[in-house]
Amino acid sequence: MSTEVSSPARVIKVEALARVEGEGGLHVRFRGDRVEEVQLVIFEPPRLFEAFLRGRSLAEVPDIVARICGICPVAYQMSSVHALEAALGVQITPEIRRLRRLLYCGEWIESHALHVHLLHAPDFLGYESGIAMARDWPNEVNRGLRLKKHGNELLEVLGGRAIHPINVAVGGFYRAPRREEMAALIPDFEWGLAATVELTRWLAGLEFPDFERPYRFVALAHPDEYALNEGHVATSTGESIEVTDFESHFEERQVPHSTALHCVSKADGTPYFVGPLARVNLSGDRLSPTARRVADEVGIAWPSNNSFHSILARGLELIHVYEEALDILKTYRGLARPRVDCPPRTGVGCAATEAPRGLLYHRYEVNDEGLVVFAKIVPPTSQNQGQIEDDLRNWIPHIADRDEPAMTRSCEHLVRNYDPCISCSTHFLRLTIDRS
Amino acid sequence: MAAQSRMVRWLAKGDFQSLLDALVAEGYQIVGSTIEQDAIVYDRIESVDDLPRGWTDEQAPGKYRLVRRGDDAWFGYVVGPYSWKRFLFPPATVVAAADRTAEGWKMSTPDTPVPKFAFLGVRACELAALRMQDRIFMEGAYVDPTYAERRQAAFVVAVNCTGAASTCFCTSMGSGPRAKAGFDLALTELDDGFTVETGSDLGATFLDGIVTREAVPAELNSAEAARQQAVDQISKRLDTDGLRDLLLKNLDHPRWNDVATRCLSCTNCTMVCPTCFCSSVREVGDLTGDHVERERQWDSCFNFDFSYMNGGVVRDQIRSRYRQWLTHKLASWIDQFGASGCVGCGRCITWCPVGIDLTEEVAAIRETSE
Amino acid sequence: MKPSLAVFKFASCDGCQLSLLDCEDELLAVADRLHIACFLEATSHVEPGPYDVTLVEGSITTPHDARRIREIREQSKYLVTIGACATAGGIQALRNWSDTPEFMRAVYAHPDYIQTLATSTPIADHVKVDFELRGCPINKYQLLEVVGALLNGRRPRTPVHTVCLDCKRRGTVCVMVARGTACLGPVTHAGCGAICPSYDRGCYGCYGPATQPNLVSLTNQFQGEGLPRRATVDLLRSFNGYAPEFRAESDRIAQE
Amino acid sequence: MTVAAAQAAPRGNPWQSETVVIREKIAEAPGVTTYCVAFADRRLGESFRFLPGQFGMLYLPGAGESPIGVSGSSAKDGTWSFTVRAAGNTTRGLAALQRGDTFGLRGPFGSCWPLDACRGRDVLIAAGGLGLPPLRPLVQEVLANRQDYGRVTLLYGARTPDALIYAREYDDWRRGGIDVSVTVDQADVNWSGHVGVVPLLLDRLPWLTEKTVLLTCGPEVMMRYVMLSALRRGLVKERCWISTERNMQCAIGLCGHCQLGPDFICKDGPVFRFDRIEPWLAVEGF
Ligand SMILES: Cc1cc2nc3c(=O)[nH]c(=O)nc-3n(C[C@H](O)[C@H](O)[C@H](O)COP(=O)(O)OP(=O)(O)OC[C@H]3O[C@@H](n4cnc5c(N)ncnc54)[C@H](O)[C@@H]3O)c2cc1C
Ligand code: SF4
Ligand code: SF4
Ligand code: SF4
Repeated sequence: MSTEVSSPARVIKVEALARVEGEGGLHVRFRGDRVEEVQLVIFEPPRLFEAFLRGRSLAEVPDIVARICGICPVAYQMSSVHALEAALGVQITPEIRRLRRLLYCGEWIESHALHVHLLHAPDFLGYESGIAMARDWPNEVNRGLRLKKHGNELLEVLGGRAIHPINVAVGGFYRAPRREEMAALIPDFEWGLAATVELTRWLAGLEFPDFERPYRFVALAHPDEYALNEGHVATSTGESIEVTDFESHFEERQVPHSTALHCVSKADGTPYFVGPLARVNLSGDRLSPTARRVADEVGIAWPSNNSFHSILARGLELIHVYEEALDILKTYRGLARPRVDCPPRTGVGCAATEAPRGLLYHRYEVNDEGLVVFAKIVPPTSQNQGQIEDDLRNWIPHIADRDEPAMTRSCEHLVRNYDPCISCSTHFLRLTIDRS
Repeated sequence: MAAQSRMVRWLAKGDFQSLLDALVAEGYQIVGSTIEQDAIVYDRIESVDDLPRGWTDEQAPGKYRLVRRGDDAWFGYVVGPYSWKRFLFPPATVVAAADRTAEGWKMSTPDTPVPKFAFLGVRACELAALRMQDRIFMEGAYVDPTYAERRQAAFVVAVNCTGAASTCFCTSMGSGPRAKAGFDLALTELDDGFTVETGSDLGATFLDGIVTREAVPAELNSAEAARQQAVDQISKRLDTDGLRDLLLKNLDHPRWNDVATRCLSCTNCTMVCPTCFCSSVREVGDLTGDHVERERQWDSCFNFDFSYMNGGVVRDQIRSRYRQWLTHKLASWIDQFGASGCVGCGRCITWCPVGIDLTEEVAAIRETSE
Repeated sequence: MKPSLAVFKFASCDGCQLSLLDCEDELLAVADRLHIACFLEATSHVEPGPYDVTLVEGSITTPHDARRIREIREQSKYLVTIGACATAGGIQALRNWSDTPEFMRAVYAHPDYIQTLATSTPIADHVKVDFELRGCPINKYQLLEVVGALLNGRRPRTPVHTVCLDCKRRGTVCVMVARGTACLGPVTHAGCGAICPSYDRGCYGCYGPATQPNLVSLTNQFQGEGLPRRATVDLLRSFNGYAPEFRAESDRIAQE
Repeated sequence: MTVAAAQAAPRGNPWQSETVVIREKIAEAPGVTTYCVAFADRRLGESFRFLPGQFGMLYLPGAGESPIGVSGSSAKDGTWSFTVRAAGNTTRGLAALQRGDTFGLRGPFGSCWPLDACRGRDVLIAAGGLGLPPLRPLVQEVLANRQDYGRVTLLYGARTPDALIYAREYDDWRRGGIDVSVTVDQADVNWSGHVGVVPLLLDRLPWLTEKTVLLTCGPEVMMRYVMLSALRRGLVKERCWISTERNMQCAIGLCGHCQLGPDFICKDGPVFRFDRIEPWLAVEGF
């Protein structure tokens, strides 16, 4: 009884989260240090992609699904073309496969550099934005912008443009870039590789809250490489799942407070963790040599169960993709056949690739006229959503002694560890405390 | 000047590269035919191997296809989507600049190095087009420095057509297919070499520097036959008799409405036309606005905005834009520059995405004009 | 005083506002000259209106958003819509030809949790718009032109010609003529710089209809070259499908 | 002087603008300003010559370049004037400039009013709105050499009384021997003059003959009606001159924008003898 009086229910309500892609809010109700309810409210209006893909020509799919997300369009294009190629029984050439990896590198660079510098580092250093941070950290922010620009330049050369590239086709590319166009990128990427090493060392010096959780990490893994475009689904609980079995292990559930679907492990309904930290934890040994070296240097015992280390994982991945991109750029000699034939046939295919924010699963059913009959898309953020809520539930007791603005900031920081992409994350615009 | 090169010479294919090398040694950038995106375009080339040897182009209204020839001809095609104007009157040029200083705006014009082009494979209709653009850009009251400098520095190697596309009508426009003037050297291709005519002292000098010999009568006869083949293959006609007056008297002809239902007003015909010269100037500045460049870009009378005046657009219908183009090209051009603006290359017919053929439009107007 | 800038988002992919952050070389300079009063994607600093310049991304798909845009309009001196979603309803406007409840059932197990309108409509259908910037996504240089123009007190200049003009300027070989590939370039508004044909594919119209597009002539040509009716309709019904000219033509063909 | 002589001999790069400094800004009417400018480089001013009716390209970096008629000059001050309506980017940008600010000038360009044809004859000048500025140097020429001309009448119309420009000068012009009649489309309470369009004033002039020379500049519709009235009143096309307007990007006959039939407004015009331009002006959307 008396506990009730001394611990009134408090509600944190963030109407609109900032520095996240898309729009969402946060609603937390707690009493003392007991959290009663956490909702990551995604009010991004529904756009119904899966529905209107039905009946469209499969050749249009990579262009259409790109528009799901302007931050990681390549991820959507990659998962879709791989899934459609699986449905058509088409095998791409090793050269096309390498170019796809290269394109993905461009998007990872752009996306990670953006998130690290403009969205996330300000949380660690106490700024409201990367722009504000630039006043005190001009070199770091400028370095970040330059890295980000390289990602975009690569996307422009290989994809035609940075946002919603136009060069991705089922079967390959519409046109392979000329050798000179690609070679021209090499000097920037050489600079970038060195810069990402410095960046990651700098990130290692940030202050990380002590917050470890027994996460279940899920990511693609590949025996020969750091998985981007293909692999099997690995988990930190030791499973290895074929992508074709993805839906028998994980499922999307709808919750009333959100327009985004929540993904959980089918067996026990528990959330799981996808994204850079999951990848580094599960496939750290397949990072590029420089990235591996820096991973060993930074003083963290990988695998890490601290979601705040995600920013470091992004730094390591930046090193990796710069190094891998350089390798592909340097050996590129043009491509005689940028696209393999894709005759229509009836079929079902699925694929998962690693978007910057984590595993992205697509499944399509196509008919013999080359039309899409059914489409299913499971984006990374819907997978992380449950995990984020779970994290908040456990994090709030750690910070319950702080004042509301500080608590709010801290919750937002935590949300941004996941770089949520659908629409939402941190800065609680308005914090409502309900002490009734 | 070496008198011997005024005679028709014979240049064996095996010695042809030495001509290119000699030009390069004199600082020329060689621009010639090469294959890009399924078409024969003009671009920098280094060696004869870059030429579309053994290829030809099949052309029809709205249609262009690259196809294999039965032989290894080096110049066995006609004209493609590019014209030489791209190099002399580039799609975008900075013509002026301004810098903000403490004393106010400081105005300047750029002092850009002039590229020295050697054009390889200029056809007779294109020589006529160059001649026309010379009049426009160099022989009026004002001289365009970009064009004039590039033009004066250019070396022109003409090639006589030995075949024609269905869209060619140079014979109607009196511009071809035989290259008669306006070149430094002119080639006619035979199986294993070229007959070469000299059109200038500079041409002669280059020719003297490489291995050639006098062409023998049999070669001269074969060359003549090859050139005649082009004449014989030309099937398209444009009746130019009284054409200027015919068009200017028919500015209200119903055919303008008819063509407006088909014309996309997409600007393609004017872009590919080797004589069209319209441009616009735009301001290119940074965010501070302290340094501004004036960039001249190709523009077109088919662009809706082209006749914009504060308060409205003069040619605000596709009908009036098409009429402007056709009457300018075939009629008022004569008033302005002393000759028709059309050299009969057929590009606008081929490269119109819906295949509108100006010769047919003219014929229709002629047929039904009072 | 620096003019204040606000950025708001409706149904969209975030790509258009990302274009602002993609101005890596100019971002800090822009931030120097403008006061960023509200830009959730970039900063947690949020101020209430009024704003001098408001950029609006996204289309109106919920009753709540239909109200919200009116409030934003009231707070904005100069309102610029950015991108195909905001100027034409975006790809999500495909629902306008369909049965939205059925669409909802295809995506959500409990469509009743979600409030949505049967249509996705452009911002200008709801409030007065001062300037429209086309594209899916917009071109960052055009965005900078808008920002620069407003900073310097002039009207933004975004050319209205067709994609073909840029295609020829950059020296691309026409994919329609040289390969018979259907291309919307002749009826599409300039702005992208004619990217697609330079990558050996036809333009799919992501900058929406050009001024006075002659769609009937172009689609006749497509169909004459063997493009099936259905594919012709789909080509028109994509990111700018709901723009009046594309809409009318796709409806005309669909009803033929 | 003839039209041909009016073509300034081109020198140097025709794209080069010269910097001019605003010496004075005179508010003429709402949105209309006269800029009196001098060349930043004095020597240029000494060689700068223009003829009445010619125009210059005014360049405001970042905003754009616009053709504007030379509206006067003062040899004493070494200044030239341009009267500009703030219409779009360039002209509004100019309006925001202050005394001492600079912009660019190229020119002068184009043909001029036919002073030779006017000498010894009666001259009727009909101007509408912003058509008056390019005629003002002609008015100044007549005032300076009044004895060279016969009867000279200026008819000038504007939409409203406050849109009339150079109002302070009309009395000087009258004193100098020019009949000045002014009319407005819409009167206000203080207006006691004519109401109606310029062609109505023209209709009432008693002295017109086939020898009269007509010079007109103004909106194209206005000029069309002026010409209808003039021809009705017995003037002949060969003695009527009109000044036309089209989009211009270069003013040197290279950009193609200003064509009207066979003519380039920038180099063959802007002033044309009516019979030359009439066939094209009559065609809708040409
Ligand atoms: C020979 C000639 C003499 C002129 N004399 C005067 C004058 O004395 N006083 C005056 O106020 N106006 C005059 N004008 C009209 C003046 O040129 C336009 O009002 C001005 O160009 C508008 O430019 P802007 O950039 O402000 O407008 P915007 O609408 O922003 O126009 C953009 C550009 O389009 C072109 N343009 C737009 N309107 C015209 C136009 N009417 N004529 C030619 N080009 C245009 C210009 O290049 C201009 O920079 C004259 C026009 C011509 C052709
Ligand atoms: S218009 Fe296109 S790029 Fe812009 S937000 Fe909409 S879907 Fe994204
Ligand atoms: S490829 Fe398309 S955009 Fe380019 S010219 Fe052809 S029709 Fe126009
Ligand atoms: S060419 Fe067309 S589809 Fe491609 S980017 Fe440009 S406007 Fe969009």
